[in-house]
Order: sequence, then structure tokens, then C-alpha cells
Amino acid sequence: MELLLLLGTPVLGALVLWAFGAHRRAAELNVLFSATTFAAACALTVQVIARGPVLVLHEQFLIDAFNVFLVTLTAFVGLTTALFSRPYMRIEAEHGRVGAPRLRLYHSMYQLFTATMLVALTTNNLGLLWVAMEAATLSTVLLVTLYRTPASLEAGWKYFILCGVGIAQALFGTMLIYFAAERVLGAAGVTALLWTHLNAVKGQLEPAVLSLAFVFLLVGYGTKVGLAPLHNWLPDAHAEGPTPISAVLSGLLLNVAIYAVVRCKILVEGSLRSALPSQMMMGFGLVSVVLASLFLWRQRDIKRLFAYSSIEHMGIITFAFGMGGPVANFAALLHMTVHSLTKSAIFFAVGHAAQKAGTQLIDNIRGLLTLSPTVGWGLMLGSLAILGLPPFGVFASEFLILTTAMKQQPWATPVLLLALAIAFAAIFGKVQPMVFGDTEARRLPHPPALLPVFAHLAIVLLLGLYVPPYLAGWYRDAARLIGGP
Amino acid sequence: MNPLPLDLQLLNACASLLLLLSFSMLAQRRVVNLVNLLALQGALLCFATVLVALRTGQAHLYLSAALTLALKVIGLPLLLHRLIRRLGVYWDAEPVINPSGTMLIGLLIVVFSFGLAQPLAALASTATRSTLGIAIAVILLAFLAMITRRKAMSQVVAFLSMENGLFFGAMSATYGMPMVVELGVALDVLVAMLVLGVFFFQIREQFDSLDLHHLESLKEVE
Amino acid sequence: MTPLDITTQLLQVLCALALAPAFLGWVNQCRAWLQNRAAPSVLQPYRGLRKLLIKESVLAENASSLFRFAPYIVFGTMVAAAAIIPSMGTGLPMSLAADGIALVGLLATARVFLSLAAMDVGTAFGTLGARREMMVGFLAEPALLMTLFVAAMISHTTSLPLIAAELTNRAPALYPSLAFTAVAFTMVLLAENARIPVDNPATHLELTMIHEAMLLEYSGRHLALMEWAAALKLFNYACIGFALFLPWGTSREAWGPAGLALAAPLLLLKLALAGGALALIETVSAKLRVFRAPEFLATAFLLAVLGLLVHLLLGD
Amino acid sequence: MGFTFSYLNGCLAMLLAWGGIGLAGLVRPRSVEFAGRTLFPLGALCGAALAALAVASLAVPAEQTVLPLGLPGLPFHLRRDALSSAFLALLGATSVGVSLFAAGYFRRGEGTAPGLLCLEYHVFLASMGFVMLADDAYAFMVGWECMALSSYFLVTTQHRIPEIRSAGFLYLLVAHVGAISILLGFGVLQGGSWQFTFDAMRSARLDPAWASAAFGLALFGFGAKAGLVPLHVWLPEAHPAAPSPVSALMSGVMLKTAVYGMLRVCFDLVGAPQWWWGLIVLGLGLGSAFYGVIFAAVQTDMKRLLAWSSIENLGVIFAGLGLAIVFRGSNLAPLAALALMATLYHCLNHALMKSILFLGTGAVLHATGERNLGRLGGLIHRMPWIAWLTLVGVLAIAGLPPLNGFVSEWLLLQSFLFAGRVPESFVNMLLPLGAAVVALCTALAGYVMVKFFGVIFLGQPREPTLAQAPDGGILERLGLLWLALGCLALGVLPVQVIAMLEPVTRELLHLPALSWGSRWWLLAPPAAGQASYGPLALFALTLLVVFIALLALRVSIRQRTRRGPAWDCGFARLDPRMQDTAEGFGQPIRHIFEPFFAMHRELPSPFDAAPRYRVAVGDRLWTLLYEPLAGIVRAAADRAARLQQGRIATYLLYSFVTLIVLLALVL
Repeated sequence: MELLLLLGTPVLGALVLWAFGAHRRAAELNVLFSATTFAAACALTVQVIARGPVLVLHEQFLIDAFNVFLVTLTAFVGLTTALFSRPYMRIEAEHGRVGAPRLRLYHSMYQLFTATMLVALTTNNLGLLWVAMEAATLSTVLLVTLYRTPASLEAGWKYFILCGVGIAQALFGTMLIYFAAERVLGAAGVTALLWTHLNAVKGQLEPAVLSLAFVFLLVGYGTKVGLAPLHNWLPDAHAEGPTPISAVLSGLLLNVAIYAVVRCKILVEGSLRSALPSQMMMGFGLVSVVLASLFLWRQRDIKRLFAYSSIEHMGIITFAFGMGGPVANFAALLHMTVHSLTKSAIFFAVGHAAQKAGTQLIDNIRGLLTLSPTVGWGLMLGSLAILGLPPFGVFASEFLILTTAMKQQPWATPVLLLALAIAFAAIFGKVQPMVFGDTEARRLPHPPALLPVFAHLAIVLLLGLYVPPYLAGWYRDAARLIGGP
Repeated sequence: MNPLPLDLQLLNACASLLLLLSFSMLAQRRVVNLVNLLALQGALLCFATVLVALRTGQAHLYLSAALTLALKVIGLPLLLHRLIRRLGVYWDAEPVINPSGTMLIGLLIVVFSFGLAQPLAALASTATRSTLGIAIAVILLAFLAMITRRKAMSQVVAFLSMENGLFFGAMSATYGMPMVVELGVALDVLVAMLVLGVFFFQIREQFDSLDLHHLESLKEVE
Repeated sequence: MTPLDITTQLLQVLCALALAPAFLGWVNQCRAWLQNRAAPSVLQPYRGLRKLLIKESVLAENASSLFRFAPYIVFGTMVAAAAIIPSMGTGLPMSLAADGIALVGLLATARVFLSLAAMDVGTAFGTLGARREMMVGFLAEPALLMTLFVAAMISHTTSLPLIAAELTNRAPALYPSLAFTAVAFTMVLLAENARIPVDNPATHLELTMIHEAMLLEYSGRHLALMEWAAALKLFNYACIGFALFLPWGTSREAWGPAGLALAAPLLLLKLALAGGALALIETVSAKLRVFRAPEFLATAFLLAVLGLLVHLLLGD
Repeated sequence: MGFTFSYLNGCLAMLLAWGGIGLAGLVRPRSVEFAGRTLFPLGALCGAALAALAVASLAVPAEQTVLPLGLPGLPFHLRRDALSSAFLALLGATSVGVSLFAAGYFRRGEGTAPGLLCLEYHVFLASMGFVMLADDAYAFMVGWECMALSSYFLVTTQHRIPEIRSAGFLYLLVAHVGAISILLGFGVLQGGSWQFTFDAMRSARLDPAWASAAFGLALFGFGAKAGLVPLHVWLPEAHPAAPSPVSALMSGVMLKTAVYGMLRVCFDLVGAPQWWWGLIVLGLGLGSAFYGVIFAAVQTDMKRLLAWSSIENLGVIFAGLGLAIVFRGSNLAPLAALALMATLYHCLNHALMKSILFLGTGAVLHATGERNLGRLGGLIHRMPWIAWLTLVGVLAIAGLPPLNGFVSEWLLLQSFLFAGRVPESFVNMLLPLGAAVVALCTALAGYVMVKFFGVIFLGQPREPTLAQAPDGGILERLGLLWLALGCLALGVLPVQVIAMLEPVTRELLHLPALSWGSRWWLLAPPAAGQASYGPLALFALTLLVVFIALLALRVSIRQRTRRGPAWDCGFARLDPRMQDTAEGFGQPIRHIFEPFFAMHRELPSPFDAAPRYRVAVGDRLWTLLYEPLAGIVRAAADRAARLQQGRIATYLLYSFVTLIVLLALVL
């Protein structure tokens, strides 16, 4: 019931907003739908807390420790982003960057996007997972090109083609899994793509097939995660779309993609009993971290900067999942949570900052603290949080990941140390002059919607100091589920 | 050694034709011809699906074949043709980079795919298993075609050809995916095409052309 | 702490106060003789001190209270230093409170106050002198410390009377390490006491002077204290030298008052010899350019460190 | 669960109180009066209470507690033992003086709103305390980075000045890199137990190679915080940029947290350090001491001079630490106790005296608006309180008896002297050379300090505006007075101080109680042969002589003193410009140690109407180490950028190649 509400609300929202998206109150409607979704997610969470994992609708949907917090997180960030986008898009409209029809498209697609992500997270069916992932891409492509500028079109096109091709590989991988499962679970075709069933028999699945499948899945979903060198769509899409979309892309979509990768990894590793998937993930993770940190060094566009930071963090998470084991998995899950909150908070702040300065170019954004202290502090604290400074939660997960790496994969730590240092220098060196210093820009009358920024940062801060026991319990269960070499 | 049953012979012939079509798409310069080749590929796929359906008697394969027919043989090519006319790129042709080199790489890819499919085919219980290698080759060749193309339209055609390869692979390995998934995938492809249509107009509106070299401004090197 | 110890202590301080100007006078006299000049009396420094003490003191208009206190502090530290160097006897109660390292610290205190006072009025010469004095000091001080270190390592203590006693107790032997450090010490002594070749005590030539440049603004009793302190410093250095390199004859607690009676003339003899040697060195060497002084002192430092290494290598 | 008193809870309460005071600053963020008059003095009070608690608890056995915060499975563990108490006492005592001073100082307002400043300042204090109480790696790192972060914001108080921004950036960068290194070090130390508590690390038996790796990582991390050469580059930039009370805290206390960390890791967590670690620490320490002091000597900015001097002092502290490790590794526990005591003592000393100096410069800066030594001078007339109190710090840091700097120098030299007992004969030869370097550095420190004090406070004012400089206010004076009294007390009562600190060495080295003084006024370390030092007696004797001299001259001679124009060898017109400048004062050092400096000279041409001579001294390590490093990163970034040239076909090619390569891998 809660699940239906959870998945139904955004779909309904997409339809309703398709009809009324250009209405004066469409933004409020958007918030309302998001809030309802969030409420449903909370109800679902309560149910899971009370009764444990849930398997519903002919086993097609599964809520377990691994995805329950991601569902809530997605609904929550969906809500806060809706809150943020209300004033943001209004200002964009006032500036004449988007007209009424596009606002309609924006609101409708926003809800649809939420729906696809929630389906992807909750579904038990690997095929449905793929469908939802592809649908998520499609619903955001049009959002990326919302401004119809040459650059946004280019970004949208790259996003579409690269992710489309990538996700096609994932489909082939899914098919291979089906192929392997069919031999074990029978040709009935109904259960052979259900993750719970697969997980139960993963030891019997043919290793040769699964290893091939994993390559296709990793390349496929990895493209969506933004793992280097498959990441090239990511900075463009983040930089050229509207900022609320950058926030959800970075904060949510990447999470969903990595969730998909990990779900598959569980199966493959169970079948292979070798470290190959782990090693691949660690390799991708490290390459992403290093390349992203080097790219960070050269950025001129503030949204691009944080897009690369997302790649870096996805690299860290992938590396941690690759290492496996209870601590690293735990840390990776925590990192997913805090990265999503922090990065979306940063994008909120960045959105306001760019609007206030009238540009996305780092060199032209100066003296935010003077221009708007709250935006300035939001950006500063958010950046510090994402850079892994305590007491923010990102530090907690990086702490666990690094210490684990030191013990399990000591060869990787110099690389990580170097990359983190470079990333720190790059990001902080660019954020500091934006926040501090003087500016000639005059204050704009628009009051920024900073509740989402500080709400996110407050939660991240809390998670750095105190992880609620049931959340920790989910992390632990999920970490056990994910296992490792 | 007995000769293969007729339907399997036909199926193998289909598969070989698919591979051939992939190669010709790799070499084809005219966009319109590319679309036609794609339609032909779709038709072959549809035909193969029907063959398999006949052989196995699985009902959902008929549905799948119908979907393929509707979508890939009729729907998409029609849509693409309309787009080509509306966009006025009917006579568009593009240089193919070093055709012989591309072909050679394509050949290597085919060898590689066959090698890849070897262990899989040994495991498959389907009668169509031997065509799995061709499916992989079609996918990878389409990938190669995407890499070598300079026009948005031809890139999209290559992309759709890749989807065809995927479907063919699914069919040869497992007689198709579960219906839910197949429907979902088909929906996605349809929506993707609609989105692409929108895209093409937007791009042309912006750049007066569908040439991809306009879409190379977002980059890291100066 | 026996009465004898206290007597030795008092006697030694008074003796230092009394003999220091005479020693300076003796050095000057010897130098004059060696240079074929008419020699001033040994007592000339006393006369100078007396004259200065009864004269009115003129302070520069912008001199601060630091400038007025500095002579007392410099003088006080020099007397304190005299109290811990075993010139006559080793049974010094004060030497418990301050060992060789503390002695170097005391001397450094005097130097710092002297330099600060020189900078106080803000004249060109004062700051110049202060800078040069500190330059000499930062090289001479570690050299002196290293010299003490060698002796301390030989005798396993940094307490000066104990070092002197230990060195006396040892069978007379050739200590190469001590030989190195003796040379180093002599160089430090010359530099620290404003003697040729580092400084010329007899000149007020701006390009060369160090110590005198710092005293230019002093007059009257303040100058008297400064001059007296300088004489004490020379005396102290000589006594450090005796303690380290010529410890024989210093009174031991076990010898009782007789030892003290024997030590006094021996000290005079040592002083006389040292004064002569000092005068000789000053006569045969030429004044160095100020920029050369660091090299001279670096050599001293190097020699002291070499002495240390030689000691560690040969283990004597 | 009732609240039971323990010293740990008491200390924690004080830290919380600091946090509360900081938050209270946000109540009226723009009110200078509220923060200055109420909150900072309250903070000083907390500091005093913390110091008292810490001192009282030094000899009390270790106490532990667990907070219901932190990571799941790893709540914040806290533990107070003698080592923590010693450094808490240092923190508390120093903060009293600094907070009192700050109460007066911040009244004049800085870039950041005073309420916010108050928050940052007190969070900085509390996080330093938290670092010293932390008993698990996570709590430690949280405290450690909070410390870095809060001080970063304090450093960038005047963020409108570009130099301050870049100083802050460099500071936080180095701090963060160092922190990651420390974190990795903890990762090694936990030894596969997945327990990040220090207790688990103590019981983990690491093999020597891993232990050495942990040591190396810790040395890098803590060395970066302590400003050991070549990781010192941030220090001369950040310390001058901060408001003076913050510079005082950073130099005085924050740098000591690095020492605390090293002690904690090497003596407590690893348990048995290897002797050659000590050699590395010693070498780095001596190198930093020397490098720091010669650079201090050639500075022209007074706060930068002090920052370099901090590098020197931390170098000396690390030298002592290294020596202690060598001794401990060679099983010479009593000697290790001596060296360790020298280290701890110098930590305390440096905290007090460097705070005095930084606060002194703060007062001067506020009174004159000038940091450049070339525009100061003669302030002893206008600011007698500040000048005389600063003089105490100057004399102390120059290592002159009877003040405290000398005590630690004495202890350190004593421990060097007996290094000959180390079994490795080659080390035996090397160690006394260390004594030579320490001696040289101390002497040079005297040089630096004479320059510092002489140029700022003595002589004639170099600018006419200086004549208007007001003396420090009552709170400033009180703060400085507290610290100066501390210097004096530490200087003349070493036996008592050492008796208080002794539980630390006992705890770290597992030694029985040793006797450090033969009498209450006579310091006689057990390991140091028959050497002894009685500063009180020495002080008394010197004062007695001074007194007698004064009395004798006053009573017997009765000469008047007259004021007249300066003599100056008869030059008629005395001009402030005739005085030696700061550059001039540094000239001998520049001359003697020329190869160490990167000098840029601007020489006037003979036809110049307004000839100007300028010399700027740069850090060679900057060009030799850091610029190439940045160049490498830049070059790598440029290389990487070529991967992304905007063409979608290329991107597809990457995906394709990745796919093929991975497929080939599993094939």
C-alpha cells in the first residue's frame, strides 16, 4: 500500500503537472507531490522498521536494508530539491531563460524522474531495474536541454548517446544473467530475473556467463555512475542543465546507478567466488578518483567543478564496495548517503550563487559572503563537508574507507592520498575566493531558499557525530548482504 | 552428420545476413540508405523471432515479433524517414573514415565476439545458441559504427542497430526476455525515439545542421 | 655547605671583583711592552673606574629605563658568573646552582642586555655595535658550549668545579680533544672580550669597533659598571680556561684553608701567564675585517666540534 | 546513572563550557561589547578551571569514559591520563592569558563579526582540548580536523586581503593532507582488529615494518602540523595572517598538539618505538630548528619572524622527542625520561613565551597598524607595559637564565651530553653533534630576539605616527602579565614543575618515581650525573649583586644623572633613519648562511634620483620542492585534459575500448 503510494504519487504527479505544469501554482504542486512521496517513503520506512524486509506485488518489489534508506533519501532529496527549485525556477523564468511550456515539461519530468528512480530502487526484477534506469535517463535528457542553449543541447546529446549506449550494454548483461539463471531456476521466465531468487541460487549460476555479464553490467551502469573513463557525459550534463536537476542527478541518479551495480555485484561475486569483480570495481574507483581530481584542477565552471567532485566520490564509493567486507561496505553505504545530501546541498548553494553573480564562471563569482552571507556560508560549509572535513559525515565514511584501505589494499593508499590532496587543493582553492573577498556585484532582492541547504548540512553533520541505530542497522545488514572477498 | 532442420538453417541464414547488414551499415554513406538497412535488420529480426516462435511454440515470442514488426520495421524507419524529410537531410552523406581500416577492425571484432560467445554457446540449451556470437558481433559492430559516424542521424541509426543486436542476442540465448521486460524495453525504445525526434529539431534549430562537429564545444582541452 | 665553602665562595667573588681590572691592566701593560710603547700602570683601569664613578652620568634624551638598568644587570650577571667558576677552590656552594651550561646562559644574558641597551638610544653606532656583538655571540656561544661539552664528557658532569676536580685527578696525559678545544676556547675568548683580531679595544673607529660602539652613549657610573663588567668578563674567561685546561692547583675541599692559601698565588701566576699570552697573540695578529669575524668564529666552532668528535672517536 | 565527579568529566565540562560560550556569541553576533566584556573573560575563567583540573589530575590514574556520540560501533572514547593532563594544563594556562588579552583585543573589531569570531575561537580551544582527551582514532581525527577548520576560519578573519586568503588556503591544504596521513597511520595501528580505540591499538602487536609505516605516516601528519621543514611552508604564511591572539594560540598550543600526537603514537600506541625512528625525528627537528632560526633572523615582518621562530622551537622540541625515542628504543629509560622531560618542558615554555610575543605584536599592531619592522621603533616609551612584558617573553625565548626557556634548554643539553650510552656506536658519534646544532640555534634565537625587541621597542620611532601609539588596555596587560608570571614561575621553580610533570614520563616510559631535585630549589635530574641547576639561587645572587651595586652607588657616590642629547660620536643631527633597519640587522645572517636563502636584490643604479635598496628573502624549498610539485600536478592535469576533447565519438571509443579490455580480461 505504502509502496503503491510511493510509486504512484510521482507518476500521478507527472501526469497532473503535464496538464497544469505551467500554472501559477505548479511549483507548489510539485512540492506537494514530492512531499506526499516523502511521506509515503517515511511510512514505508516505518513499516520496514516494524516488520523487516518487504516483498510485494508478486515479488516484483523488494524493500530490504540495502534500499530502504536509499528510498527515503531519494524521496527526501526529491522534496528538498522541489523546495529549492520553486524560487530558483521562478527567478529563471523572470530572467526569461525558461518559458511556460518548458516549465510544464520541467515539473512533469521532475516527477517522472523521481518515479523512475524509486522504481529502480524498489524493484526486485533486474529487467525492470534496467527499464527504470533507461527511463530515468530519458526523463532527464529533456531536463538537461531545458535552456535550449547550444551548450545544453550538446550536453543533452552526449548524455543521451553515451548513457544510451552504456545502458544497452547493461541490458545485454541483464540478459546474460537471465540466461544463466534460466538454467537453474527453469524457463518459467518469471522468477529468473527476480533478484531475491537469483540471490538464493547465486552459488549455482554459471561463473563464465556471470563474469561476462558483470563486464557488460559494470560498463553499462558504470556509465551512469560516471566511472572514468565512461564519465564524459556527466560534467556536461551537470553544468548545462538547471541546477535543481544537477542536484538530483548528482545526489540521486548516481546513487541509483551504483545501487544497480552493487546489486549485480552481489550475484556475480556469489557465483564467481573470485576477486575479479572486486578488483574491477577497485580499479574503476581508483581511476575515477585520480582522473577526477586532475580534472578538478582545471575547472572554470562552478557546476562542472562539483560534477567532477561527484565523479571523484563515486570513485571512492566504488573503490570501497570493491574492497568489500563489513567495514568498507558500511562506509560506502554511509558515503552514498552523505554524499548525496552534501552534494545536493552544494548544488543548491551553487545555484543561488550563480544566480546572484549572474554567471557560472568561477572567476566571476566573488565575495559571496558579502553578497549573501547565507549562500556564502552554505557553499563554504558544503564544500568543506564534501572535501571530507569533520565533523561532517563525509569524513566519517572516508575515515573508514581510508583506514580499511590502509589495511586491506595498502598499495592503493598513496594514490588515494595524492588524489584526495589534489582534489582538496583544486576544490578549495576555487571555492575560497568565491566565498571570501570583495565583489562589485550588487545584492539581488531574491531571498534564497536556503532551508534545504542547511537542512542537508545539518543531517550530514549529525551523521558525522551520530548515526541513528536503525540506520546503522540497515547499513550493517546491507554490508553483510553485499559481502566481499 | 544430419543437416540442420530447415528452420534452423533459415535462422542461421538470418543471423549471417544480420552480420552482413551490420558491415554494410559500417560502410554506408547515405543516411537514407542507413535507415533502410536498419529496417531490413528489423525485418530479419522479426523473421527470426517468428521462426523461433514456431519452433518453440512460446506465445510471447509472437507478441515480441509483432512488437518488432510494429516498432522496428515500420514505426522507427517511418519516423526516421519523416524526420529526414522534415529536416531536409535527405541527400546527406558523410565520409566514412578509412573504410578498409574500419572493416578490418570490424573483422577483428567479429572474431573476438565469436570467441566470447564460444563458452556461452556451449552452455545454452536453446537451439539458437550458435547465433549468440553473431548477436554480440552485431552489438559491437554497431558500437563501432557509432564511433565512426559524424552525423547525428547516422549515429542514432547505429544505436538502433545495436538494440536490434541486443534483441537478437536475447532471443538466441534465451528465446527472449520475460514479457514485462520486453514490453518495458520496447516502451523505452519508443520514448527514446520520440525524445530523439525532439532533439533533432532542437539541434537543427540551433546549429542549422545535424553534423556532430557542432557538438564539440564542451571539453577540457582548450 | 661548610664555613670553608662559604669563605671560598666569598673570597673568590671578591677576588674576582678586585683582580679583574688589574688583569686587564696587566694585559694592556704587556701589550705595550711587546709593542715597544710606554706601558700604562697595571692600576690604570682602577683609576679609570674611579674617575667614572664620581663623574656625573649623562643619559641620552630618549634613553629608556632599560638603558639605565642594563649596566646593573650586566654587572650582576658577570659577578654571578665569577661566583661559579672555580678559580681558587672547587668547594663553591653557588656552583650547585649553576653549571657550565648555566654559565654560558649567564654570559648570554649579559650580552643580550648589553645589545638591547645599545639599541635603546637609537644611534647608528649603537645598533651597529649590537648587531655585530650578537653576530659574534651566536657563533662564540655554541663554540664555548662545545668546549665545555668536551670537558663535561670527559668528566661526566657539567658542573665546573667537578670538571676541574676530575681533570686534576686524572693522570696527566695528552688529550687531543682538549687540545682542539683549547684552541677553540682561545679564539672564543679573543672574540668575546673584544680583543684583536676580532675587535680592537683601543679604537673608536666606526668601521671596526664592536664592543665600544655599544658603550658610546654610556657615561659616569653606568659606564664604570659596564667597563668593570667587561674586565670581569675577561677575568671570568681566563678562569674558565684555567678550570678546563690548567686545573691544577685549584683548592680542594679536602685540603682545608691551606689549599686556599696555596691556590691564591697560583691563580695570580696563571693570570700573569695568561695575560702575557693574550698580549702576545694580540700583538702578532692583525685586526680582521668585521665580515671576516664569522669565519674566524666558525673556525672556533668547528674546532670545538672536532674536539668533541675526537673525544668520541678516541674515547679518552 | 548519577553523575560522578572525575577529573575527566570536569575537563570535558570545561570544553563544553567553551563550546557554549562560543555559541552564546551568536546571540548577539555584532556586539563587540558582549563578546569582549563578557564571553572572552568567561572563556578565560574556563581556561583557568581547566588548567587547575588538569594540574590536579596529573598524578591521578587514567580515567575513561564513552560518549554516546560517534560512529555506530565506535562511539567517542575519551581518556584522561597524565599525558593528556599535561597538555590540557598547557592549553588551559595559555588560554587564560590569551583569552584575557583577546577580550581587550577584539573590542576593536576585525573582519568577521565578533560573535562569529567568538564562536570560532572557542570551538578552536575546545577542539584542541578534545584532541587531547580522545581515546579512539575517530574522536581524535574529529577533534583534529575541527581544530584545523576553526583555526582556518580564524586565520581568514580578514578575508578581503588576498594574501590572507592564500595563506588560509595553504594552511588548510597542508593540514588536511597531514590529517589524511595521520588517519592512514591509525589505519595501520589498528592492526586488523577493526577496533579504532586506542586501547585496541595498544594491545595490537604490530610487526616492525608495519609499526614503522605507522610511525612514518604519523611523522608526516604531525610534522606537517608542527611545521617541520620541509612541511613548514604554511606556517610563516598562516600565523601572520591570523589575528594576534589566534596566532598566539596556534603557535603556542596548536603546534603542541602535534607533539602530543607524536608522543601518543610513539610512546603509547606503538608501545615500543624503534631507536632509528628517533634518529629521523631528531634529524628533522634539528634541521627545522636551524632552518627556522636563520629565516627568523632575516624577516622584516614581526609576526612572520615569530612564525619562523615557532618553526625553530618546534624543531627543538622534536629534537628532544627524537632523542627520547632513541633512548627509549635503546632501553635507556632514565635518559629517555630526561629527554622527554626536556621536550615537555619546552612545550610548556614555548606555549607561554610565544603567546607573550604574539600578543605583544598584536598590541603593537593595534596601536600602530604596522607589522613591518622597518616602520616601528621606540615603542618602549609609548607602550611601557607591553614592552616590558614582552621583554620577559623575549628573554625567555632567547634561553636566558633564570627564565623558563633556559630550563628546557638545560635539560635538553644534559640529555644530549649523556647520549654516549646508546649502544650503537655510530649514533653515539652523531648525537653530540645534535647538541652543537641546539647550541647554535639557541644562540641564534638570542640574535633573533634582540633584533625583534630592539627594532620594535627600542631606539627612535621610525615613523612620526608612532608617537601616538597607546599602551595596551587593562585586559591586555592582565593577559600578558599572567603569561609573563607563568614564564617566571616555570623558570625559577623547575623542581616543582617537573615533579608535577613527572607522572607523564613515568606513564609513558613505565618507570618508577625518580627524584629530580636534591633540594626544593635545586634541579638535579637523576640521569644527568652530578649536574644541577638552581635558578632561584642564581637569580637571588644576581639580584643581590645588582641591589648592592645600586645601593652602593646611590649611597656612597650620590651622583646626579643628567639628560642630554645623544652623543653618537659627535654627530650633530640624529635621525631615526640612521638606525640599523631590520634588514640590516639580518645582514650578517644573510651573509653567513647565504646558500640557504633565495634572495632577490634590487640594487639602485648610480644615476637614480631616489635610490632604493631592497632585498627580499625567499624560501628555497618553495622553489625546490613545492613549485615542481605543483608543476607536476598541473602537467598531469593538462595531460588528463587531453582525454576529454569534446568529441562524442572519442568518448564512445573510450567506452568501447573499456568494454573490450574488460571482456578480454574475463575471457
